[in-house]
Amino acid sequence: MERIYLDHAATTPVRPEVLEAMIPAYKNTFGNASSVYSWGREARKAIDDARAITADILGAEFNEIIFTGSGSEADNLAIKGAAWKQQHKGKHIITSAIEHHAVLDTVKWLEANGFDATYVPVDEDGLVSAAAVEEAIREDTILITIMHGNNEMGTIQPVEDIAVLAKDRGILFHTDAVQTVGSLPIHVKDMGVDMLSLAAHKFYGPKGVGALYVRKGVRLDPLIHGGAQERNRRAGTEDIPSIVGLTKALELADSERREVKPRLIAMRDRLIQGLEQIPDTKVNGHRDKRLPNNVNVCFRYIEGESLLLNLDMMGIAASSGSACTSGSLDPSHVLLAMGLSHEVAHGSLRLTLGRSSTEADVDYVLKHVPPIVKRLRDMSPLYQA
Amino acid sequence: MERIYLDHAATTPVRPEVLEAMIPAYKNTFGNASSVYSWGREARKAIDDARAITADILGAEFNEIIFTGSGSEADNLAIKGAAWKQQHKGKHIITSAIEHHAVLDTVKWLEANGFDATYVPVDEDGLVSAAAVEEAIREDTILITIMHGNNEMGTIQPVEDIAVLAKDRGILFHTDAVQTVGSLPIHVKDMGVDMLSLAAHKFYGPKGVGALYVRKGVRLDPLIHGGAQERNRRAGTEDIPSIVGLTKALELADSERREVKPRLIAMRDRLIQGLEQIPDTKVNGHRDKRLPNNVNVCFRYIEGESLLLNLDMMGIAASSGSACTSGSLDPSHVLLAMGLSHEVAHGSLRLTLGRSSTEADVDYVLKHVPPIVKRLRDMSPLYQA
Amino acid sequence: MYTDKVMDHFQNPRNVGEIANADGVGEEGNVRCGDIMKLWIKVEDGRIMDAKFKTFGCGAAIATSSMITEMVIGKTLEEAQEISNQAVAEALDGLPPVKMHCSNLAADALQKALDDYKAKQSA
Amino acid sequence: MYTDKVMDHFQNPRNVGEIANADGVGEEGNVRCGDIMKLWIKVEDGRIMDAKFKTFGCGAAIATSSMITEMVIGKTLEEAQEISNQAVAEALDGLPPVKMHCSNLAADALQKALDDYKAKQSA
Ligand SMILES: Cc1ncc(COP(=O)(O)O)c(C=O)c1O
Ligand SMILES: Cc1ncc(COP(=O)(O)O)c(C=O)c1O
Repeated sequence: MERIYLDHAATTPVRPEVLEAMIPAYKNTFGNASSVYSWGREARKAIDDARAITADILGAEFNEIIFTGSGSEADNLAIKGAAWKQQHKGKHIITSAIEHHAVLDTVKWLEANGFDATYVPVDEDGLVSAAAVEEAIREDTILITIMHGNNEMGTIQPVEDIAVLAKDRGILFHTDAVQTVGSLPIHVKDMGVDMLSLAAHKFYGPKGVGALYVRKGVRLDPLIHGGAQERNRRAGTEDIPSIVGLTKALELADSERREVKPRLIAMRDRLIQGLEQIPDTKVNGHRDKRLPNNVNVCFRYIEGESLLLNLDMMGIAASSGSACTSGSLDPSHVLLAMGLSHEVAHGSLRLTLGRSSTEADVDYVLKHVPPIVKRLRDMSPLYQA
Repeated sequence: MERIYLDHAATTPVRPEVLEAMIPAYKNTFGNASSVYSWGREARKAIDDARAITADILGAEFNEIIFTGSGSEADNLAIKGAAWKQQHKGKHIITSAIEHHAVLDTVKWLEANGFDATYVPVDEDGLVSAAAVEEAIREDTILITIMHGNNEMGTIQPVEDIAVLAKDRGILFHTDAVQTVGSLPIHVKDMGVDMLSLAAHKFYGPKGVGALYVRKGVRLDPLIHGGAQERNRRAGTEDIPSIVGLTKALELADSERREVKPRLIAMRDRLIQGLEQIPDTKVNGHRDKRLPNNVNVCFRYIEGESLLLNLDMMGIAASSGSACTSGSLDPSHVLLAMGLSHEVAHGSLRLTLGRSSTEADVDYVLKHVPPIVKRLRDMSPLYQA
Repeated sequence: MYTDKVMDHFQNPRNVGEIANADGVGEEGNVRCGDIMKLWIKVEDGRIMDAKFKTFGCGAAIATSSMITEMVIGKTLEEAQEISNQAVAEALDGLPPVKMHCSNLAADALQKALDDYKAKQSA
Repeated sequence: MYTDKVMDHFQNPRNVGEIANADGVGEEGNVRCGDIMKLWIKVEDGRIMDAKFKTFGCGAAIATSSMITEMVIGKTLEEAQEISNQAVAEALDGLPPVKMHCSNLAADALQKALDDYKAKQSA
C-alpha cells in the first residue's frame, strides 16, 4: 500500500545528508569537549564550528546559541530560567492561550510555584494581538512568551510587534519558533526577540537536540545544573553528532527554502480548497499568515481519532487535536481558544506537508478523505443527511 | 604517534555494534511515538522494546524507566522533581560533599530557592558513612541523594545501607549511578533505591541520552514540562535512535561484564602499583571499594594541567581534578573533601581504563609518566630534589 | 495500540444504523467529551432480536459499540442486563488503559436502552 | 585551545632554573590557587643580562614564565618595568580568556624581582 506522510509538523525524517554528516562524528569525534587532550580539542572544534554556522544562519552571535536536548527543553530553559533569575524583580508572566504545552504547562507550573500568569486570548483566526499583550503588561511583568508559528493551525503571530513592546518596557521576550525555524527565514536581531527556541527534528535533523538563542546580556538560571558546558547555562556532556546534525539540517533548510516554500504553499492551498468542498467543513487558522505546510480543517459530526484511523488504513499519516489521541477528554486547547465549540473541535484534521510531498499526494488525499468523512458521518448520531 | 585514550570516565566512544543498531532507527523509525498511524506505532514499538530491555537489565519494571537527554538531566529531574513535589512535606535534602556537579549544583540551587541542605563529609578514602547520613536526617528531610561510584577517585559508596535507612524513615533515596551502570552489575530492587541515574555515553552508548529509574509510586514534578511523553514525567518528542543506542550499549555491557571487569581491575592495579613507585605520590580513593577502571594519584609539587599537556604530547589522554582545566581556582572539591591540601590536590592525575585498553597501554603509561613528573618537578619552585 | 479485534470492529462495524419503531433506545455520552452512542433494540418474547447503533467517537468507541450489538443479539433481557463494560473490553481482547472509559459508553447505552424498553412496557 | 607559540614555550621552556647569587628574585602566586612562579635576574650596568624561572602551574603559567624571561633578557631596568601582562600574552599570540590571569603571574613576578633588585641596591 502507498504510505503518505503528512504529519511533518509532528516530526520529520532525518535527511540522508544529515545522517551522513553525523556518522563521522559518531565514529571519530567522541571526546569530551571540556578536555585538554587531542580528542577533547577535536570535539571542541566540531561544536565551535557548528555553533558558528547556527548562529550565523539565525543572525545571532556565536555565544548567543545554547544547544539543548529538545525544543521542549529550550522552552523550559527560557521560561523557567528567566522566571527564577528575575523572581526578585517581579513574578508576572504573559503568554497566549494557544502555546504549545512545552510553554503552557511550564507557565502553569510556575503559577503553582509562586508566579503569576496572564494568558492572552486569540481571535477566530488564531491571532494574538500585540494590543492585547500590551494591555496585559503590569509593573511586575518579567517575561512575555508568545510563539512564532502555531503547531496546530499554522497561524503566524506578530512577534516583531510584540518584541518592540517588550523592549520599550525592558521586559524579556521569548518566542517558541519550533515550527518556523527551517521553514521561514529567521533573523533574531530583525525579529527583536531576546530568546528563541528551535528543534532540529522539525527540519529533517535528528531528535534529541534543540537550541535556544539567548541575546547577549540576558541572564538565566540553568534548567539543568552541573558542569560548565554551554557557558554554564546547560550542563551535560555535549552530544556532538546531534549538534552536527542540527547544524547540517539548518544549513540545508536555509539554502533550499526559496525553492521549497512556494511549492509547499501551492500544495497547501490546493488541499485547503479541495477539503473545503466537503459540506459542513471549517478551515482553521489564518489564510495568509500561515505556515507554508499547514492544513487544518474541522469536519462537523465526526471525531478526530476515528478519522485518523481511517486515513491510516488508506496509508495517510495525519494528526488531530482530538482529545482521544491524547487520552484527555477535551479537544485541542488551541481550537477552543479560537472559539470553536467542543463538538466541532473534536472533528479536526491537521495535514502538514513536507519536502517529499507531491501533487500526487494531494490528489490522493482529496480523493480519499471525502468518502471517509461520509462513512463516519453516516455512522454518527449527530448527523442528519 | 600512538594515541592512548585513558579518560573513559569522562566519556567513551560509541561501539560499532551500537551505531549499527542506531542507523536503521535513524533511517526508518522516525515517527512521533504518540501518533496513531503506522509510523507512530513503529516508533512506539521501538521505544517499548528498548524500555523493556533496559528495565529488565536493571531489575526494574517497564514503567519505572524514564529516558532523559543526559545523565545530568536525570540527576536534575530526580532531585528537583522530588524536591518540588514534596515541598509541602519538608524542605531538607541530604547529599554528600563528593557528588558530581550535576547533583551538587542542583542542591545548591535549591538551597538558594528555599530548600535546606546538609552535605555529609567523607573519610580519607572518600567513603560516605551510612551513620553520617543517619545523623543528618531531620524531621523535614524529604530526599537523600548519594552517588554510587565517584567519578574522580572511584570510591564506591554503601548505597544499599543508606537505602535501608531512608526506607525505614520514609525518605526518598536517589543515587547517581552514572559511573557504575555498565561497569558494575546494578539491580535497583536489590540496591533498594527509589531513583537511579545513568548516562549511555559512559558505557559506549551515544551522548545525549540517559535514563532515570523511578520506583513505582514515587511522584516527581517534571523538570521539562510539555507533552505527555514518558508518562507525563519528561516532555519532548522521543529520540528513538539514541534510546535504541542506550539499550544496545547496556545489553552489550551487561553480557560482557564478567569478562571485562577482571581484566580492567588487573590493569588498574598494575597502574596504581607502578605509579606509586614515583616518590611523593599519593593514591586517592579506596583501594578495594573502587571502580574497576579508575586510577587516581597526586604527584606532589606539580600541577595537573601541565601534567595533562605533557601526557597529551606523548599521546596519552587523561584527566585531572586540577583547577586550571576548569578555569576555576580551586582544585577538585572531591579531593579537598577527602582532606587533601590544595597544593597536593592540584597535582592529581586520573587515568580511567576502558574496553580497548591493553597491557601495552599500561606499560606505555608507566614508562612515560615518571620522566614527565620529574621534568615538571625540576621546573617547580616547590620541589627540592 | 488497538488489538486486531478492535481494528476489525472499527473497520467493519456490525449493525450500524437505526431501527424504525425500536422497542428501546438508549443514548449515552456527550459532545463535549467527544463520544456519543445511540443504541436501538428490538425485543421479542423477552429476547433481543435485533440491535443497531450510531456512534460519534474514537476508534475504541466505535469498536465497543459494534461489539456490544453483537453480544446482545439473541440474549434474554436478563442476560443482556449482565453485560459489563469489562466484558465488552474482554470480548475485544482488551483496550488500551486510556481507552477503558470508552467501554463504559457502550455498556451504559445498553443499560439505557433496556431501561427505555421496560419503561415503555410498563407505560 | 593554546596557540602554537604557547605550546612551543610550554614544551621547550626557555631559561628554566635558578641563578646563584641573583641580583633580584621575585615570587608570585600561591599554592592554593595552583600557580607559583619564582624569577631570578642578573643585572649589569642597568641591563638585565640573564633571567631564569621555576614555575608550578598550568600550561599558560609555564609558557608565560618562559616568555617573560626571553622578553627581559637584554632589556634595561626601565624597559623591563614597562612589560605588562598584556604584552606577555600578546607575545604568545594570545591566551584563552580563562587563562588571562596567568599572564599576571609572570608580570607580577618580574615586578617583584625588579623591586627586590632595587631594594638590594639601596640597602
Ligand atoms: C557521576 C556523574 N554524574 C553525572 C554525570 C553527568 O553526565 P552527563 O555529562 O552525561 O550529563 C557524570 C559525567 O559527566 C558523572 O560522572
Ligand atoms: C510549537 C512547538 N513547541 C515546542 C515543541 C516541542 O518540541 P520537542 O517535542 O522537540 O521537544 C513542538 C513540537 O512538538 C512544537 O510544535
